[in-house]
Amino acid sequence: MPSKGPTATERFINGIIPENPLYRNLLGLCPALAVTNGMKPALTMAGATAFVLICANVITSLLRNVLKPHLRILVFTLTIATFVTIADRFLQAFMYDMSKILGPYVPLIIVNCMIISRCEVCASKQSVGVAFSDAVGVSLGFCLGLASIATVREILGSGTWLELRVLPEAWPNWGIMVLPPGAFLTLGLLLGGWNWYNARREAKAS
Amino acid sequence: MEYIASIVLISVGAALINNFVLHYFVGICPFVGVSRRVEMAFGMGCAVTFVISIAAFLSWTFTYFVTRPGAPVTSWIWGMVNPGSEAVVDLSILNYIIYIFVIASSVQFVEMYLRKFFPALFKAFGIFLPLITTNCAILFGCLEIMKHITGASSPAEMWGLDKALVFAVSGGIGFAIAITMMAGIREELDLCDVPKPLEGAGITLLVAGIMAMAFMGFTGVDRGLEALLLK
Amino acid sequence: MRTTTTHAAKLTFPRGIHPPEHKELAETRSIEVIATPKKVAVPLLQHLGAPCEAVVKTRDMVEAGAVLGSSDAFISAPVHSPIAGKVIKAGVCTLPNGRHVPTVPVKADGDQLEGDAVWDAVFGGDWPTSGLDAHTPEAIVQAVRDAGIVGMGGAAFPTHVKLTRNDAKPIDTLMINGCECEPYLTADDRLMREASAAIIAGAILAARAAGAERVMIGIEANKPEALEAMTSAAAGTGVEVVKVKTKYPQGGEKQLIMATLGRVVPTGGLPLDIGVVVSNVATSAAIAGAVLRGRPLTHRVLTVTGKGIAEPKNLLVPIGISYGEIVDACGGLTPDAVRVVAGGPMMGFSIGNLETPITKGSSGVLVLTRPEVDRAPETNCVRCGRCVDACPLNLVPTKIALASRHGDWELAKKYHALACMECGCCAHQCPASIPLVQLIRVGKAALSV
Amino acid sequence: MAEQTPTPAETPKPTIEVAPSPHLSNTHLTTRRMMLDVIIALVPVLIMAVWVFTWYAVLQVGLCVLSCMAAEYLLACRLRGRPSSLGDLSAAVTGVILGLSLPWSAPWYVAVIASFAAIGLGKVVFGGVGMNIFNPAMVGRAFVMISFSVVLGSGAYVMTGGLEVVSQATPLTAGKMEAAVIELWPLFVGNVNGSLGETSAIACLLGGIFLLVRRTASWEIPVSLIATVVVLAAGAQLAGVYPNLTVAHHLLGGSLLFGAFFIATDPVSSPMTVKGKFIFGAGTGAAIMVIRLFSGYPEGVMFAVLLMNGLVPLINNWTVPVPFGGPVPERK
Amino acid sequence: MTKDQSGNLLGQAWLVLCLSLAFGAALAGVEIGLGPKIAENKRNETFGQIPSLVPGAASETSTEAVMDGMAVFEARAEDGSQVGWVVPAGGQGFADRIEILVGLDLPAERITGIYVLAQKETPGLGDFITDEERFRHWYRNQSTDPPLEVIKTEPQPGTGKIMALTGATISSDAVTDIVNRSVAEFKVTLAGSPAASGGA
Ligand SMILES: Cc1cc2nc3c(=O)[nH]c(=O)nc-3n(C[C@H](O)[C@H](O)[C@H](O)COP(=O)(O)O)c2cc1C
Ligand SMILES: Cc1cc2nc3c(=O)[nH]c(=O)nc-3n(C[C@H](O)[C@H](O)[C@H](O)COP(=O)(O)O)c2cc1C
Ligand SMILES: Cc1cc2nc3c(=O)[nH]c(=O)nc-3n(C[C@H](O)[C@H](O)[C@H](O)COP(=O)(O)O)c2cc1C
Ligand SMILES: Cc1cc2nc3c(=O)[nH]c(=O)nc-3n(C[C@H](O)[C@H](O)[C@H](O)CO)c2cc1C
Ligand code: SF4
Ligand code: SF4
Ligand code: SF4
Ligand code: SF4
Ligand code: FES
Repeated sequence: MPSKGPTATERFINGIIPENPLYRNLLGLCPALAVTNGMKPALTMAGATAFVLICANVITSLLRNVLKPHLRILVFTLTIATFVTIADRFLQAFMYDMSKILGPYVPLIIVNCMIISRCEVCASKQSVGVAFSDAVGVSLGFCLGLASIATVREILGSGTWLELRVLPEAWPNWGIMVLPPGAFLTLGLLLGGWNWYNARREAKAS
Repeated sequence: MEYIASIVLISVGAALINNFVLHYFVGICPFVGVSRRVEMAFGMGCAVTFVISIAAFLSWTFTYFVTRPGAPVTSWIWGMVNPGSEAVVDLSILNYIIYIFVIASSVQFVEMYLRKFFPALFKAFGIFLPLITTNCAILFGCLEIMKHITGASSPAEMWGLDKALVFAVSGGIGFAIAITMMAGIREELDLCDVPKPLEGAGITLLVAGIMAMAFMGFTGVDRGLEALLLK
Repeated sequence: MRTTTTHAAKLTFPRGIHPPEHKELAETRSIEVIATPKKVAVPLLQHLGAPCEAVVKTRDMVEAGAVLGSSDAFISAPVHSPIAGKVIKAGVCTLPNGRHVPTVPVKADGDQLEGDAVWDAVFGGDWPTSGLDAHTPEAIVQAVRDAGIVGMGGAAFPTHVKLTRNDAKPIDTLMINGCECEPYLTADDRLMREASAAIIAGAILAARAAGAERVMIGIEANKPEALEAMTSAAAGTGVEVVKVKTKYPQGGEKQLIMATLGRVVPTGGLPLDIGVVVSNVATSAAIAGAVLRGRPLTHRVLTVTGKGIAEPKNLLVPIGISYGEIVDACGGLTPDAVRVVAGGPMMGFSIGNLETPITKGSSGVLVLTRPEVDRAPETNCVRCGRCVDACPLNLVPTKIALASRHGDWELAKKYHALACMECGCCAHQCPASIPLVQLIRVGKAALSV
Repeated sequence: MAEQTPTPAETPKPTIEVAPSPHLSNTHLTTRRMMLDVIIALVPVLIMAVWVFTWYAVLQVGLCVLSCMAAEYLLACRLRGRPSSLGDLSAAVTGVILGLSLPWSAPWYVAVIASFAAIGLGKVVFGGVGMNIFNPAMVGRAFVMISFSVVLGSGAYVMTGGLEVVSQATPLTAGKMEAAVIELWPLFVGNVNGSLGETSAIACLLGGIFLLVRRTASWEIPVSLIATVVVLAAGAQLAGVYPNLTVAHHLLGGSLLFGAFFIATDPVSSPMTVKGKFIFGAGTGAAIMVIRLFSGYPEGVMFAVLLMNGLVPLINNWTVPVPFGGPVPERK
Repeated sequence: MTKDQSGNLLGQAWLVLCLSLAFGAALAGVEIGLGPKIAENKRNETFGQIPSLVPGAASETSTEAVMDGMAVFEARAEDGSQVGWVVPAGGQGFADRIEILVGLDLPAERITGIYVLAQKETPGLGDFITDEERFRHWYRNQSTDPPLEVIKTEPQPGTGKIMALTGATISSDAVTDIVNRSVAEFKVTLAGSPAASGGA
């Protein structure tokens, strides 16, 4: 059954930078703010989200021809909630400390509209292969987004990156960066930088 | 007095100190998306408060009576099926699925109810209701309540329905305060000369950052009030 | 029916400003009569309301005082020739407020009154202040209409309309406006000193026409001579002379009514709605001339002043004479003159073409020099609220201006842009030199289409 | 739109310009003049700061002013390409107030980061002078206060050795933590510990009154703010919260007066209408007392001002004055 | 989308049902597979600390007990003999609730150590309460009577004084408060239940 729309490769590439879920589409802002005070929680979160997104996209794509529209959302939600529960339990079993740090933000993946929107936009219309590569691309994009914020926050806030010391011991940690205001400020400024860069590139291109 | 103090602690904490948006980062999407006009933002704030209360009621009921380890209803059914079994039944793995359906159906229900009986109210904030289904502030409220039921260190610390509702309503009010403030500021910003790349979400997040700094001033107010009330 | 809010009359009004007055330039100069010009160009629309149609043809010979144009519309006023002469080819002029208006030019021809003779005809001689009951209200209104009298305080609204009785809205007070609150201007001041009896007579007649029991004359405290002259002229006539505090814009009708009667004119409403008619002192004198002497409104007093004029003066001029001729009669512009303003510095319009003719509503010619008009370059509003503290109408000028600048008409409306009377207090005070009035005008224009 | 005028041939012909009314303006009122007023009003405060904290005060304030001006130049002029706004002195005022709100002991990088946060986050992102929602100096101070709480917390003020006054705790901290009764006279004069600008009540009063007389600051804000604090402090005294802190201590200790006269009055980030100013002042006063009495922080002026700044647009919204004569009637 | 397939309502209902069953089965599998591991993690969170809180105790042999409504842990040596107590306690800190474990010797006369289970104090400031070197060591070997006191200068160890963290007196006070309160409460409980104090 040929599916219309972008090919698997296009979907994959698009998801990473051109249609970056965080910077371009402003989806999944909550986790981007909540779990980015360090690289480790950010990467764990990105992994959990990727797991749920990939599973949900694949299942949705498999079921795309047998579901009526009004049942679709119901089934999406059920699917996502199930996989989130599974991810949550895995974290609790194998990364107990990290699961305590991430706290409610893992279950909150259920309402992360990035996932619903990928299911709606891509998986419910295209074949499993495309849906899969879309999910991987978008997950990478999301991961990049989280990592960029976490990099700034962890380096300025703790002088470390992935808990490895990168700034000299004398560096005065910017406590604000690991606290809530730092999350907003970092994302706001990075978003401004992203827009500025894109506007400049477009201006140059034309 | 101790009771009042605990209620004050929960409500001040949820509304101001650990504000849903500015401290816990939940409900960021409506906070960024529906904060262009004050009336809209206020409507959204009211709608969230309303739905979160209903969802809190339902999710507390389910969690307390059905899914927590040793929940009365489940134990009773288990007892009927397996007389004499000593096992503690724990259905908490179903919590997330239950919550999300509780939220979806309470939004539907609220929508129907309002449309039928309070058309004026429906007109005022009915349009926000569908947006709320996927709002993480509501789910977050349910999850926090769950934490205080299944995660309580002793039965005495477990939240009753009263505390769950106070938490939910205060959290909703805190959300409403934050989003209305933000909308006021954004209306003003429309008349300012914000750098182009920061327009929209960028400046909204920066303002949220400054608001979060300001709200940090409330840190410990719950503790101070508790001390005063217990004195 | 609107209810009237009444407060204690405090002889002043809230907010407003105290700009430097600079009345000293011209207030000591008694009114002079300008030499009859070789030519006048009488605009066919000098008032608010329907324009006149010319009733004379090119090459017609006209007497001084002859009707040049008229209209059947109720809200309109005929125009007359101030001089004897020959009608020449019709022209068009641009009035200071920007309107393009056809004119009837008249070239002087034949005998003209000159100098004191003009003064005697217009303001001189005796003016009875009693026994005026002989004139019926209808006759007064008719005479005022025939004489083409319009408000001479600025708005140029046809006066007979204001004086016509309306049973639904009875008038109890006639307020004669002698405030002349605009800096620099002194014409009303001089008129009150030199033609007080005519003003009183006109006021009594106007009150009779409108059915007002009470006649008040409001004069700012900075004109002691005028106050004294008017007080003695009013003695025994029942006309009350009220000394109001000096503050701009005390002469605004809402502010004057608030100061003297403590009543509030509703926004968008008229003094009429609360039983008051307001008329300028010059209007009042013209009414007396029309009713008692049958004189049409062909001349008016205006102030020629400012640091940019060689010899500041108060002049009695024929309507239709050009600004340029008036300037020349006062010794011309000084080399550092940069701006010629028709009217006062706060609300007057600057003009670029000195050929423009004087109209019935022209109260002054003000020539300003660079240091007087200079202001710091415009910067961002610092929300200091000085404009709010200055606005006599309790508006938030900066918001309206900002809304206009961004084309946000909803916001302009929310901040009551249409209530603004463009008095200029806000812009005068603004430390950031924001052209508030100009911006607010844009908003008002957008809101009133 | 200049035009030649038909003047007699012998006089030189002036060029006539056309401009909208009003043609007069109050030339004594300029933005720069307002900012200069603030700096003049701060002179007594600066003198007291130098008297109490010697050259530490000079260094701290000087560094803040220089950094603020540099930030304004780099961010507003270079990065955004706006015409230079250094001349209006608003960045200098931000720098002085920021410097005076820091402890004498704050390391140099604190002053520099605070200044860049103040001008960058507090001002330039909103569009520069006049556009900011929050008080820039307080944004900068909050930024470093939260970042470097160890060097700015109550511990930062107390140092042994060096200056004499600074071996005591700041008055409010002492009143909360220790049993000692705090004398009032030093609070009034200023030889106590605290942030550079806040120690002397008399200096703040002098400068504040100058600002009110000049009408550069509106009286409504300090009056309602101080009145609210007095009422709430009296209530707290009756209720017995912190028995060592009386109404007078709340008034003279901490940065209340400095904040009421110089910070809450920042025209840009406070409401414009009279009613709005009263609400703003009362709200700030109430927030200060809540934070002082109940929160973990000894002082609440900075947080209170930022909180109320965030509410200013809503306050302006609710207090749109009714025009003289009532609202404009709807057209039929 | 193919109409004929999705038009059948009954088919749809079956589909949803089957899907739910499949998901249910998956969840059940996860629960059975991971449940014990998670339970162990949770137990370890507290029991894992017991050896460091009470000298000579082992985590495997220690047990949970409820005394007079108070949940405590009986710290036991490898051989199962009781060597002390671990009392969980909590209270409001600077930012949020602080949960700690207090280790006591058998007669509850000495504090043998404390551990912070959960806290949200400011990183780099209040969160040093979790740090043994900087803060927690002050509690070791302190007498339970009189109550501990926080001071700002460096005290002699074991003299009933706790040195406040620089810039975080409030957090330090809060922890000390929680310790004092829970110890006092526990001593009352212990005194009221002679059976339990028999131990072993
Ligand atoms: C349609 C219309 C009707 C008016 N009717 C009256 C009136 O009945 N009585 C009156 O005193 N003025 C009347 N005026 C004039 C106003 O009172 C007032 O003079 C004018 O709007 C401007 O006022 P100003 O001279 O203060 O600028 C009318 C104006 C307009 C446009
Ligand atoms: C700001 C402002 C100031 C005014 N000042 C005067 C004044 O000083 N003297 C005056 O006669 N009219 C003044 N007017 C016009 C009056 O409002 C009113 O229209 C006039 O007195 C009516 O008289 P008239 O119809 O005879 O012109 C002013 C109007 C405004 C808007
Ligand atoms: C951003 C910020 C975070 C703070 N966090 C804590 C904290 O977690 N624990 C604490 O006790 N004090 C904290 N404080 C400091 C308190 O406000 C208070 O100044 C301090 O506890 C007093 O202790 P000291 O006397 O040791 O300086 C913080 C201050 C700031 C500015
Ligand atoms: C009375 C007054 C008080 C001021 N207070 C402050 C202040 O507290 N903080 C500040 O950054 N600027 C202050 N300024 C300067 C200026 O308003 C400020 O930099 C603007 O917010 C910049 O847009 C003040 C100015 C005046 C006139
Ligand atoms: S999950 Fe919902 S709330 Fe979060 S980013 Fe997506 S749409 Fe927004
Ligand atoms: S100057 Fe203007 S405002 Fe003043 S008196 Fe004359 S018309 Fe009225
Ligand atoms: S011009 Fe308008 S806004 Fe300005 S002061 Fe006058 S009435 Fe108020
Ligand atoms: S006076 Fe000027 S700077 Fe002040 S608020 Fe009004 S417009 Fe803004
Ligand atoms: S509201 Fe939290 S992710 Fe949308």
